[in-house]
Amino acid sequence: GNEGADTIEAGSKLKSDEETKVEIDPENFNIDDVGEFTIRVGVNSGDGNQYLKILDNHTGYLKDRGINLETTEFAAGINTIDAITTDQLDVGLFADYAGVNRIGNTLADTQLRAFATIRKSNAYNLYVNPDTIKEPKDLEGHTAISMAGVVFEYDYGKLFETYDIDKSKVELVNVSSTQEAIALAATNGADSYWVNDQIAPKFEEVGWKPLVNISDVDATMYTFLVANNSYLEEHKAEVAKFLKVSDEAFDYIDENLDEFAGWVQADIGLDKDLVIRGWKEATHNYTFPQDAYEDLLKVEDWCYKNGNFPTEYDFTDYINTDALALVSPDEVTWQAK
Amino acid sequence: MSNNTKIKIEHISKKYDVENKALLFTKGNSAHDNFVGHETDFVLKDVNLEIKEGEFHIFLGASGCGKTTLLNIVAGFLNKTEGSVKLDDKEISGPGSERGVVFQNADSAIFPWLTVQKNVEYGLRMRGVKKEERKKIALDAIELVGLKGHEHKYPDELSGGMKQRVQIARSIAANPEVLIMDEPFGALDAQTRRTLQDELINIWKKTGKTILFVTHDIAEAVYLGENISIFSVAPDASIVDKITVPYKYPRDVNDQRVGEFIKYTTEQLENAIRASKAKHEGLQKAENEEEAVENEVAEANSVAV
Amino acid sequence: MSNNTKIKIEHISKKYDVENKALLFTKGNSAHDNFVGHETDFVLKDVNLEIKEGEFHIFLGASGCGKTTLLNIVAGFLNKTEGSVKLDDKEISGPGSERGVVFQNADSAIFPWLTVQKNVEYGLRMRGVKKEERKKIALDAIELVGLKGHEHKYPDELSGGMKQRVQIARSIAANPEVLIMDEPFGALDAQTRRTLQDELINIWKKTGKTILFVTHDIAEAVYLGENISIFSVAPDASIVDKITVPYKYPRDVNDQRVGEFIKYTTEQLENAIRASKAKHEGLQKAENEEEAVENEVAEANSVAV
Amino acid sequence: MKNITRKIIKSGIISWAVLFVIWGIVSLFYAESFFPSPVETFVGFKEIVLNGKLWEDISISVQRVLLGWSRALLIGIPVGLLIGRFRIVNWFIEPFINFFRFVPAIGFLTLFLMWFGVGEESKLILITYASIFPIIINTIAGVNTINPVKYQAAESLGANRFQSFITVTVPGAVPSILTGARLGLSTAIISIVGAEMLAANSGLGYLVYTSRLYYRTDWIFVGIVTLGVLGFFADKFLRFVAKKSLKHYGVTG
Amino acid sequence: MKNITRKIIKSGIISWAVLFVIWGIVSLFYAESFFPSPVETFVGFKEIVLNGKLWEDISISVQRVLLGWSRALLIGIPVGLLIGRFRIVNWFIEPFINFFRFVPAIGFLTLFLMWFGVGEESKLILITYASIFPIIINTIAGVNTINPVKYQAAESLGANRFQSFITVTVPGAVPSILTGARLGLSTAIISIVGAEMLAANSGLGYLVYTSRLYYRTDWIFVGIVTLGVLGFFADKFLRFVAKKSLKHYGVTG
Ligand SMILES: Nc1ncnc2c1ncn2[C@@H]1O[C@H](COP(=O)(O)OP(=O)(O)OP(=O)(O)O)[C@@H](O)[C@H]1O
Ligand SMILES: Nc1ncnc2c1ncn2[C@@H]1O[C@H](COP(=O)(O)OP(=O)(O)OP(=O)(O)O)[C@@H](O)[C@H]1O
Ligand SMILES: [Mg+2]
Ligand SMILES: [Mg+2]
Repeated sequence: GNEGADTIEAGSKLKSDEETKVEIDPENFNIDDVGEFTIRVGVNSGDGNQYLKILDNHTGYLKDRGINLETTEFAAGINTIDAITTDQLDVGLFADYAGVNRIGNTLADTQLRAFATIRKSNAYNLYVNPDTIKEPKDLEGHTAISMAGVVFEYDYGKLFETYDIDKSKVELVNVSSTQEAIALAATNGADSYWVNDQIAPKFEEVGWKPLVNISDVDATMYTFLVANNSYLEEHKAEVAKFLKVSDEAFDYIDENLDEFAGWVQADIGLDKDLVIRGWKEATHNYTFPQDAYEDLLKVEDWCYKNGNFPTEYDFTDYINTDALALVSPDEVTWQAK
Repeated sequence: MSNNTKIKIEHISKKYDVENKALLFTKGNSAHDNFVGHETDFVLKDVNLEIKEGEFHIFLGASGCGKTTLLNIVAGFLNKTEGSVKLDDKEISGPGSERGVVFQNADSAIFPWLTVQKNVEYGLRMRGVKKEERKKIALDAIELVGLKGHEHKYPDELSGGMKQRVQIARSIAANPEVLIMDEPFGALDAQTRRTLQDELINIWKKTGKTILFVTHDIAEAVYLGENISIFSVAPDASIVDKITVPYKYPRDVNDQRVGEFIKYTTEQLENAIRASKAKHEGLQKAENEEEAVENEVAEANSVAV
Repeated sequence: MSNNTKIKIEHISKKYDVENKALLFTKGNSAHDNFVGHETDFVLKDVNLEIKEGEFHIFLGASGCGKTTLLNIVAGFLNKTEGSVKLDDKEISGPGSERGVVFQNADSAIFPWLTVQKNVEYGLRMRGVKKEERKKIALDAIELVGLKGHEHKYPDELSGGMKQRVQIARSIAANPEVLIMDEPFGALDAQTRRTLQDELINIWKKTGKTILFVTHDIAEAVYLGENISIFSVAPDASIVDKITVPYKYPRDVNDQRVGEFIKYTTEQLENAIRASKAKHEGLQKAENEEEAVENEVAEANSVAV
Repeated sequence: MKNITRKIIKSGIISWAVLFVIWGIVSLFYAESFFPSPVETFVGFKEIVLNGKLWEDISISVQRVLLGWSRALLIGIPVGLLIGRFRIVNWFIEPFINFFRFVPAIGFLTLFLMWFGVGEESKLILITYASIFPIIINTIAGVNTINPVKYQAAESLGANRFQSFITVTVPGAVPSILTGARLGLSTAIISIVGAEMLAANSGLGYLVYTSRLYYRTDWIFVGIVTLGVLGFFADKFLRFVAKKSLKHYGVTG
Repeated sequence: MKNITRKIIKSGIISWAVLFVIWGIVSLFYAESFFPSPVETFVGFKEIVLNGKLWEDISISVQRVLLGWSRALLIGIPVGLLIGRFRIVNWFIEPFINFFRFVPAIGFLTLFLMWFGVGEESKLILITYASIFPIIINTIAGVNTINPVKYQAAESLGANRFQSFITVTVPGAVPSILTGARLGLSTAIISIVGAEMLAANSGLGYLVYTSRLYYRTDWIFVGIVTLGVLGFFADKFLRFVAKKSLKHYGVTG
């Protein structure tokens, strides 16, 4: 107890007086030296970050380790980023496509930095109505479900490129949740949708079949943690500790997946089987490898050429992996091109 | 005036269901402050009357005695509690176009969204009369009430007296057998009132309709009516006296004899009120009531010309 | 009645800005159908009058001649077009608590959300009088108008006559120097009216207020007033005659002499109307107007007791 | 002089000028993506005016609003008239109205999409749903203000129940129906954002709702201003037409 | 006998019974996730009642609605009174009202989030924004119905402008203010879904809006029904209280 109090004092001193700030590096960094702190995280309804909170609620996993996790839930991921830029949140999550666009559209005043990737996923397949779509080219003259501002736009773009589909002949409808896409599939209101493995059975139930995987169209999706640069600079130690403890928490979930899925179902209503499927579909640890970095550059390039934003930029300037390097130096393997 | 009975009222009684007497005040019904009865009392009790075809019949009585109530029963707007009302030997069970009604407040009775002519045509239109014929009849009625030239105006462009004329023309055009009028001139200024009284007499003469006319203005009653039914006061009001006015039309209220007849009618009304008050409160108190009765008569006469 | 001049009206003229005369009709102003002027005419023209302190002064005139208009100028509700109105030698420029006003329609004038007592206390409350004192004065005023026992009732529990009493009590309690009353009894039934007239005389005697009272009822004018100002008709109406009623209070309208005085006043009013009509339409037409004048007088007198 | 000042104040120009100045000043302190200035908004406006997008959005939204609102009128007015006139209809239908008027249209978003598809239908139904309540409620109120004497007059002139419904209830309720129509139109315009969250690819609601997904706060402003302006003038127009053509029904504007 | 039948019809029970039956029959033809039956909805209802989630949602939403609505009353009533009473205020503020009442609250969703944060504030502001218009508009209408004679009376009894505002304008507008408050409450309830689309973790709007993200159509139904029931009774309660306590102000319920 006593020790804890001292560290809090030290911590606040660090904050208020930057001159006395000691440079920390992986050698002298120990997460146990980081005092108790609060971190405000924006989560998307039903997403992994939300799981962290659920775990914390049930086991006190983060709380016991001195992290006071505050989460705010957003139905639309985009609002998370708004909340970070207005300093209402510390940390959020974005998919490569969303992050690239966000930064590309607000270049002048953005402070946003990607500081870790949480997930690399190939678990998306283009599900189609097999009666109408036998091959990708058949999409011409049919209806494809997408979501506005979301990575599916990119996935479709890549799909159209790969299979030489005339996009003006495809009717895109935007839905705001997968539930709506399921309904459209069930009522033959549309012919295709990018479905992740977690929810795939629901589409198979109504007779849809997977046709193309996102890796087939070179659109493997990476999800990043994001924060303001100033936050990352000033709270490097806290962020590092958060990453480390989260990693451990993910391992804990892996080991107790069944029990954990039960908690999720009880708390938010998501079916236990879906939780387990969803969990198993993706990797769960913080890294920043070269392929993630290159993915960002690739997406940026594509988006610029697609006219999503007015000026080209280098995403390299929007990455800050210092905190991650403190706790997992081996995982930070990217190098600026 | 023929000898056929047009309207036959037998043993009519009427009781209102009133939850809260205060309601009557809030409706601006201050003239009825002196209603002495309780909510559960009969307003009208055992009213009997016969009206001949073509007769100009007046209901005269103090304010709140139940004239409007009886009229509404005859018109078919109100259900009677007891008794029977027959028109040409047929029991009345609701409103009908053979009984035209002229309401006191023309503003609420005529249709502001129709021109004068359309208002007057209304009854004919409801009966499916052809457009050309409708127009002819309506224009006649409009001329009859002196509104020629105003056919295409809307009610909001008319004065109070003109609106009341529209209402009368509308009733006339529908060609009812009986015309029921509830203080139709009560809201008009004296000058307009006098003109309309004369016009009404002319219309009656020309059309030969049976007219049932309510007023609490004694001079008006004597000026217009062939026969006057005098009401006692509520509760348990009924027609206690019937006077036949012996003068030919047009009458002159400034004429000595007519003046005296008005006096006579006033006395009859006084008697009626006094007697019914006495009945309500026991005979021994009748004397003390003298003054109150005079007041009521004064009031009944308060809009006299 | 002292000899100090309380109100001095000099060369008052008034012209309304009217965009559309039809508006007046739609406001139910049917009594003013016979306004002969154009929108741009003066309603009142060069009105002069002095009222002494403690005087009971009556404005008498045909409907639509501008009595209410003049009253509203004195009360400060309307701007005059020309001339001056002084109270105690000070020009009037707006409403003021030294001039209490009793409106014709009590329903719209009293505050339905306040009890009788709170209504009566209103003026005192506005002036910041302490609660205890307020209550005392209000209860006195309530007793004065005969509403004792009804202090805690709300207006919707009162009859029309009682509401008008509340209004009078409210004015009295505020202790104005002048009491301005615009046909305060016009909407009441005859019986209530008569009672309130007597009460008003009593109140006036007790409080010694200067009273300015508008009516178009000749008998009421003679019954109540010390002096009667007679109006000609609009446009360009003014006070053309002033009559002093020579009888002591309480007066008896049934008294032979009072009856004759009413007749005399009627004639004066007739003359005034006839003369102004003649002026409006040229002298040669005056004869033909005779009948019309009578009508106007009849109307002026139409709510006579 | 004084009169001109008055006219200017009355016209609202001053209010707008003041608003613009305040807007401009506030925006000085913030980034464009947070709070775009009038100039930045105008630049964004020019962009979508020039590429034709705004016109497309306006025309499609106006169509949707008008269609959805017309349907609400077509259903709401007769229902309101019947409820107002016939007690049995009132007893049966009123509970639903007093229930569903508290259930927001966007609550039905997913449901309507599922039930009525991704086409126009679900959007129109959403707009109709949202705007029908003020129409029904005001129509009922209008029927209730009709003086019973009018019915008595109609009936004693020979009108039957049906005729008196057509010739008294309907015209008598016109002023309140108009109030309901105006409120309904404003609700219809308001609900366009909700409706265009539903599988839309264009429209003002779509513009407002999705601009944030593309980080174009300036377009959100353009959308908001356009909606406000459209509504403002639509309402003025409706009042003007009604005042001219329905004057005798007691519509005072 | 006839009287009892009447009472039953009037109570609306029959209407509800009929609705339930229709609901049940329709749901037979569809999957639960598409159109849950009354029974399935009830099962979903039981689930979140038992784990306490529904109570939490209700209590948090009721709090938000009441707070947002109270603020709308606190701002809207004085503004409406001033607009109604003073022409200069009217000329200045009315244009804004007639503009912004066509701008939907959900159009401001993102903006409010950015400007007022992810906490309660932005949600309350959204609810206040949505519900303030009927309050202001009805208050203005109420002031306009006050008979000018009342002001004349007040002034000739010695009241100054301020006093006559407090003692005539305010009480005189009460019936219309109440109408505005009722409509405002219904708008506040309606806007809870929009407000809880904004970074909420619980609440009925959250339930309705996010249940689809968890594929729980039955909970959408539960949310809708709960909102309707809450609104229905809140309105009834408001009318009842007002009728009892504001009778003399002319409130007839
Ligand atoms: N709808 C009603 N409910 C209850 N009581 C009523 C109703 N209408 C009238 N009354 C009462 O019945 C009595 C007779 O009323 P009615 O209107 O028939 O009188 P009236 O003779 O027409 O009076 P007036 O000359 O003032 O028109 C009155 O005492 C009145 O208070
Ligand atoms: N607000 C107004 N605008 C225009 N003209 C008006 C207005 N008020 C009254 N008038 C006109 O001025 C004339 C005088 O009206 P005023 O009300 O003063 O008459 P009055 O003598 O009080 O009549 P009454 O005895 O009927 O009350 C009338 O002809 C009327 O039409
Ligand atoms: Mg009557
Ligand atoms: Mg007057």
